[in-house]
Amino acid sequence: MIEKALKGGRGYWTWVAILLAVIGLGVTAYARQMTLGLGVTGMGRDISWGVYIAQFTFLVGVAASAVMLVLPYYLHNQKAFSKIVIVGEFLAVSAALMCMLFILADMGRPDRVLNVLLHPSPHSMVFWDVLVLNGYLFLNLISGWAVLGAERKGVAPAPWVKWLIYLSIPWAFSIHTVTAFLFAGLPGRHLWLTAVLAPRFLASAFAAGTAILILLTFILKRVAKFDAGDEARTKLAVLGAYAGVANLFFLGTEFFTAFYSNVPAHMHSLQYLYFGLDGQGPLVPYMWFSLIAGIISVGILLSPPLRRKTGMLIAACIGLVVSIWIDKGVGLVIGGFNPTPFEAIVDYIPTFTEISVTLGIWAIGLLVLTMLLKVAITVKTQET
Amino acid sequence: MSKYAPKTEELKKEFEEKKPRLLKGKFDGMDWWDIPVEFRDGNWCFPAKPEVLDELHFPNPRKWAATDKDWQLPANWEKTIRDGMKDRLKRFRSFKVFMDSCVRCGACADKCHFFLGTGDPKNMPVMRAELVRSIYRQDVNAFARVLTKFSGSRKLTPEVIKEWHMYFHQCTECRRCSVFCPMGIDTAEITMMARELLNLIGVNNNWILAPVANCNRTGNHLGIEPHTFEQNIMSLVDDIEEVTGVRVNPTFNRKGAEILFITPSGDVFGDPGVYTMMGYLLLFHHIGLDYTISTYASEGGNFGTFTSNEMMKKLNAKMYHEAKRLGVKWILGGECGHMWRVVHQYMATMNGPADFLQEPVSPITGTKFTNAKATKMVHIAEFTADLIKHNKLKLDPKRNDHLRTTFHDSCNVARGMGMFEEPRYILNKVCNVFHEMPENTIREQTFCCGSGSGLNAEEFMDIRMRGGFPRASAVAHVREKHKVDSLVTICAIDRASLTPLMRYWNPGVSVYGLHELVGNALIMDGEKKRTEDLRENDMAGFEEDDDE
Amino acid sequence: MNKFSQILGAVAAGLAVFIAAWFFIHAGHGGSTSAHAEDPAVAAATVQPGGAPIDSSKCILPVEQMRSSHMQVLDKWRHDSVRDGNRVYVNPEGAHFEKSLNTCLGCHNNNPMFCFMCHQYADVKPTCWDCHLSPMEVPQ
Amino acid sequence: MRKVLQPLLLVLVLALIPYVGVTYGKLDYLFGIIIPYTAVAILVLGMLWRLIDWVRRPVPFRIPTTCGQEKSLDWVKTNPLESPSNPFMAALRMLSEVLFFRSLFRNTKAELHGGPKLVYGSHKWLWLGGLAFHWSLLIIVVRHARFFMETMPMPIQMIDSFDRFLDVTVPAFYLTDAIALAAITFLVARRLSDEKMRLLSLSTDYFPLFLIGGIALAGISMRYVTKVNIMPVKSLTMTLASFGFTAPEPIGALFYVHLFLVCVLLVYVPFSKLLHMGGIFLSPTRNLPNDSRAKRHVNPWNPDIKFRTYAEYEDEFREKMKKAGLPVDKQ
Amino acid sequence: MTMNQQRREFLKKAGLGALAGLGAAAGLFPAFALEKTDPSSFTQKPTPGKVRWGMLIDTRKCKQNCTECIVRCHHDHNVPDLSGTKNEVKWIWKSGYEEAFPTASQQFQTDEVKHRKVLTLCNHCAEAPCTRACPTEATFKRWDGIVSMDYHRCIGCRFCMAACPYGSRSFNWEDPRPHVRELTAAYPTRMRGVVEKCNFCSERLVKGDLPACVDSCPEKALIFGDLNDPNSEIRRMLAANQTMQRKPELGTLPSLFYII
Repeated sequence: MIEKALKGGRGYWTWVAILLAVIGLGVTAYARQMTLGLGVTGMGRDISWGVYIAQFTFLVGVAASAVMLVLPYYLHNQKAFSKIVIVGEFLAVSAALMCMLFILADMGRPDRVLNVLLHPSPHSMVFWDVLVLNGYLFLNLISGWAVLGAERKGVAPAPWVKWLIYLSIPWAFSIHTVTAFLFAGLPGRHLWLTAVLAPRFLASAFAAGTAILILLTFILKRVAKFDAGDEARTKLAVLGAYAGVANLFFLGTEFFTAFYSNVPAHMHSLQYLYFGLDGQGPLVPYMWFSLIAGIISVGILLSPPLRRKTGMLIAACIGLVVSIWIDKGVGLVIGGFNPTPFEAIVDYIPTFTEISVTLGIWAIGLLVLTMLLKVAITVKTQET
Repeated sequence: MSKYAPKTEELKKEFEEKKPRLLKGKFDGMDWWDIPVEFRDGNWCFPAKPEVLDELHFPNPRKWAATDKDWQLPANWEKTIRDGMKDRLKRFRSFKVFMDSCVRCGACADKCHFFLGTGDPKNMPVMRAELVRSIYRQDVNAFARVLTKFSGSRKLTPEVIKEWHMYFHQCTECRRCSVFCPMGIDTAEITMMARELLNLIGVNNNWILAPVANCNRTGNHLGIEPHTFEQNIMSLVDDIEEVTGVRVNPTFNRKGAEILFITPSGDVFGDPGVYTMMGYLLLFHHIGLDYTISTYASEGGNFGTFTSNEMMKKLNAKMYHEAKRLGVKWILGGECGHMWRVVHQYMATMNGPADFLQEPVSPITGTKFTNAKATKMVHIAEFTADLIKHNKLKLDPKRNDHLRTTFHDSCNVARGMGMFEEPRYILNKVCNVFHEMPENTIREQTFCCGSGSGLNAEEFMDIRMRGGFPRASAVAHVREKHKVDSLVTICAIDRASLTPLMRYWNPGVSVYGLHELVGNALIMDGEKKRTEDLRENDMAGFEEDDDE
Repeated sequence: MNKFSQILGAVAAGLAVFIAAWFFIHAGHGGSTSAHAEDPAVAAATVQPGGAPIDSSKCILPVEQMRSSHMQVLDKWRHDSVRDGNRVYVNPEGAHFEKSLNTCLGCHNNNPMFCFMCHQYADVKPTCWDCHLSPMEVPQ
Repeated sequence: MRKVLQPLLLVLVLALIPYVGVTYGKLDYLFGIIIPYTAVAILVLGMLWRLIDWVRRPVPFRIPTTCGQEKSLDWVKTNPLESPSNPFMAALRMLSEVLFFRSLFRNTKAELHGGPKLVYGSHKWLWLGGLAFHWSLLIIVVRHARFFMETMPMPIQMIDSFDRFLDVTVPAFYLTDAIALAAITFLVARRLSDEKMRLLSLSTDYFPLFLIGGIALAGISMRYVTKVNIMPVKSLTMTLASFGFTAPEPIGALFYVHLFLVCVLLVYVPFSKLLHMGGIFLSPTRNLPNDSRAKRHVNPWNPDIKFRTYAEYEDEFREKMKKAGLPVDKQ
Repeated sequence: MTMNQQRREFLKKAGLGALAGLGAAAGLFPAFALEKTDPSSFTQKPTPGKVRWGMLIDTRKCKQNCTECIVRCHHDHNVPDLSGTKNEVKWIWKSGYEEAFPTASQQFQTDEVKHRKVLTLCNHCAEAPCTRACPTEATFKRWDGIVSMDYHRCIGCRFCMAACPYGSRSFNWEDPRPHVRELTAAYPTRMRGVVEKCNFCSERLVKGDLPACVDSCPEKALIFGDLNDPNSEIRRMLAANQTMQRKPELGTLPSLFYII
């Protein structure tokens, strides 16, 4: 069916060409990183993870959000989602792929990537993350592809597909839980060392993921004349709103625990992020923007008259995505490293190379998503 | 239904029982050459009558049947086959390369409509070619002669000839397998060679050779003599007048006409082809075309193609010969499948150069048909599409609202010529309801009607209905999904063969020629109020009492 | 013959010419002896029977075995010593050695090209020297 | 099963020949020098002969399989790759076949469902497996240039370094080795797993797969398991590359198994289905432009056929034609 | 304990005494007859858990401006000099008291202590978070308590760096070789893209030598020994002095002890 992604109009090919150009930039930058080492990034001895891991964390959430469609559709027979379940599954595929590419980009020795499987270490969360991410990617790809193939042929999907889909539901929760455990199990990094990290990750994932799905439906309606329907969007908006509320609630509990207990180590990272520590707080404006944008967006999504307005809905979704992207994609990682084990505050500014690689990976993910959705929509709108 | 075909329900049951398998029967542990060849009612065509062979000066005229034990092959038949094969390997690089380069990857296996319909393993295109290759290997490769089973080679025996006869007459040369072959191997080419070889020893098919003889003598397959030919068309002219109130004026054998129009004789005599003919006549009248019809070159089809290269050339030669005699500028060809394969791929090479003609130019729009520069023959669909594009036709597509159409690409026009868009363009302009069949069954992947290449015989009905099953299944799909009831084609054999096929598998679906729909939609000058289509069926929304 | 046949004919002819050219170039260059034998450095490095380039006490394993399997020996040594703390190698004759690249380099150090000559000739690119200092780099 | 076991056994026997010959017969010179030269000579002369033999045979007609819209009216969108209207596009079509297996990319799988109903699923596994097989073999062959040259040219070095990018084994792990083995396994398995494939496959279809598999296994085993000294190997290959006849120094028997199987493969090519590597270029359904109505193609042996002329026709039907009012040439 | 006694202790612990001498010599003197080694004098494989190497740092003795141990360690291990950059690699270095012991009581501490520079290096924790985080066992707990690095296996994911609460790990952000001041043949450099850290001089221990830092300290401020041996010098010192560990509340059980 992939041949359907090789046929398209001028707009489609222009978009693909743009993505390919960005991918080219990314590949060039990555080649530079490969030759010179990760030193070409802004990461260093103290902030040893940066944009790559941040994007990875954010995208795991996007991947997991497919479950917000799969679960209601397959377990609760929510017919409103019939047209976009596949969009969710393919979004999960491309997000999971990007996750793995970001991990690969972050590795000092990508040539040894197979060591994770050749020397499996169950005590390491990375090992589990590789398993669940790969598993999730293939679960979604295979089940989505099989359902689509059956639809194209006009026959019922094979019985085994159903079981893969059921399996993908707990699996979606597992990917983000394991990703949270990557961080939450590390001693001495107090921002991460919290039991609420996994629930918070899930809440933010379901908020940002559904927002992205809503935005995708608008894009598809516009560029592909494929409308998932207002009912689907409304249902997603409600799901996203409550997830957003939960996310804000978890953030609040973090603040309470840290500041009411008054344990310095627990407060430091939050102080650094939201108020500045020792006079240093480069992220303060961003974090506040994130917080306020998050609150407003969730407010809009919660209000039926507001979310019914297309413009408002789009604005709220963008706001929610940006808010969570800053919170998870910027604050979480950098905040976790600051202050350092030696109580120092270290700045981290991603370099051009690093940003190019990041854009390149995003472009790969978007290209894969574009092609998958092109296939899906061609099949879904096929005349016969 | 024909006594030569099982009842539809029986055949359906056969499919239900074997699904999801495609193969019929158990073959585990078997080699293909051990599977016996079995002739029974419905799976073989009657051999050519001795008088037909005599007329054509073809060898070994005799009375025989495929079910006979002894086929009365001529003395020395093995040598005839071997020499014939060597000769053709020398003359056709295609044959040689196709014999040498198959890797048996199996991509073609489930592409053949006869395989899909019969489940007979030897109907997999690769197997069909192996029937010849196994003999070819004996001749070219010393190792193969010794290691027969290892290399898949075998001795030439009467059994092999029977097998060839069976399976090279269960191939309609439709080239669908060739589309998928990574080596570009074209089974049609191999079938052509095999049929030539079989004809050398008098193993043949009356349904092919009788039309060949007729065509040679009278100019058309049915053996219609000139006066009858003219009368038939004139009776269509009467019918047109009855339906439209307009009297069209075709001319015959007229010297000095601008254009010579040639269409398969099926359009002149066969139902539903005649309605397509009426469509042409209306169209030509509508635009005031200066054209003539020949009673001598009165056949577009060319069953020589299914006989031998030489016979193809011989029958085809009449077209240029007549065009030259009449002094026309160029030739316009009607809707036909294999006629167009011959015209497109062979005519200029065989009987050209046609320097006595001019590069075709539409007298109505002035469009130069540069793609027909050498052959000087234009396809009616190209011609009409050009007219519509230039707004030269007054069309009312609503007049076809009583039809819900789908379009069947004819194999030869699709895969032997590459015409896909023009007929669709016309169809979309002359009717309002058009739905494509599933994508793997149209355009270059179109399925044959199951009766092409001279296999349209009544006594062959069993295989025809099976071979047509993939096409029928695709029609059934759009029938269910879009209530399609009209199957439009641009091939005379399709019109003749899809009709019983639809009756068998999809009752209620009728077969139409493209230009019949054009004829329905044309708003003619001076026409009477149209309430019926060319078949005298009521049109939707044009009832008598429907005053405006 | 059509144009394509002509092109293919040309290709076939080209192939024949190429083969002939290859033959003449190489025949002129190497004659009937192998090319590398004329390069003294290469010759010295490779193949004199029994010819470890230095004269020393006995190697851990017979020279043939070392030539074909030294990388396996080193890889195993590395694994044993780094991961298992097993640093003692006992060869089939019962002699004991420390599992260390330095054990090898200890003997094979009078020709700093010892490793490189063969590896270069055979175009084999080990990653040893990404970390370990090669005899050519050892500070004197 | 005989169809599968026979070729397997044959490959095993073939592998045993050099092993015994070198181990017990000391036939190094035969297997190292004489047989390789003979094999290459047979390959080169055989392929040349086949090519010339093919090219000599005329292509009487233009018979491209048209898989897309031909060039016709100006405003009709054409598909220049699937229905090329000029030699350049035909060449591109051929390239897309050779490099990307375009026709196989189209592959579908027919499925019979209840109704009865035929449906066609996307089926690209053969395309993928074939592509993996052929490309990795090509890269493996190209990589072997290091044995036949003093220094590897830059492009080959790059291919080589990409191929051993993954740091898995000592000596370096080659991706293409793994892909080739996996692809061979797949290609054998698909012939065995599908009943249609079982029936249409011949021993000669399994033999080259097993042979190439044997070559790969011998090569991989030499590299990673049963080691041979690479220096005399290189010295032998350099001797061969320079048309020398110096006797090889002792090399492990496994190397001769590898080399001999390669020689068998080379010899086998011109006389077997492996000819498809040349045949594909000459396939008239793929290498010709679809322009036969625009340009006349000449058949060198165009026969002179006597057809029934109009005059003969009119002679037979003149009276009837006159009666029907049809014009006649002779009264 | 005399130097010789100490040395003998090592030979025994490492179980490699005879080899140590010969192996070391083999590296230096090629003509040395290796095959004459007496095989009976050493076992082949150490017993896991029998030994736990540890170190006691007497910060009182450590001179503020002395960097002997750092220089020696970094030289012997080909540690690149990238100091002052974000790409810095360090095995052993000095930090401020408050930074090294942020969770220790800082109230009413004397200025001298507050400004004292404390030697910091890998703690070789008994419950090392880094080895738990490593997905390939590239960093792992050795039989003798040393948290070791396998540079051939490290994939450079830097999980160990995030896991280490002591900032003891360095990553090779760039090719270290150009930055090594003076190459030492006895120890390899690292390749770009792997993590490295103090290895307690396991390459010296095996030859019966003390770690380079201990060996080089002019003030004998560093005590090295087997924490599992109640009679070892370090254990006797631990018993006799009030000592501290860094961030003991994290439960990592460092093998490094400090006398403040």
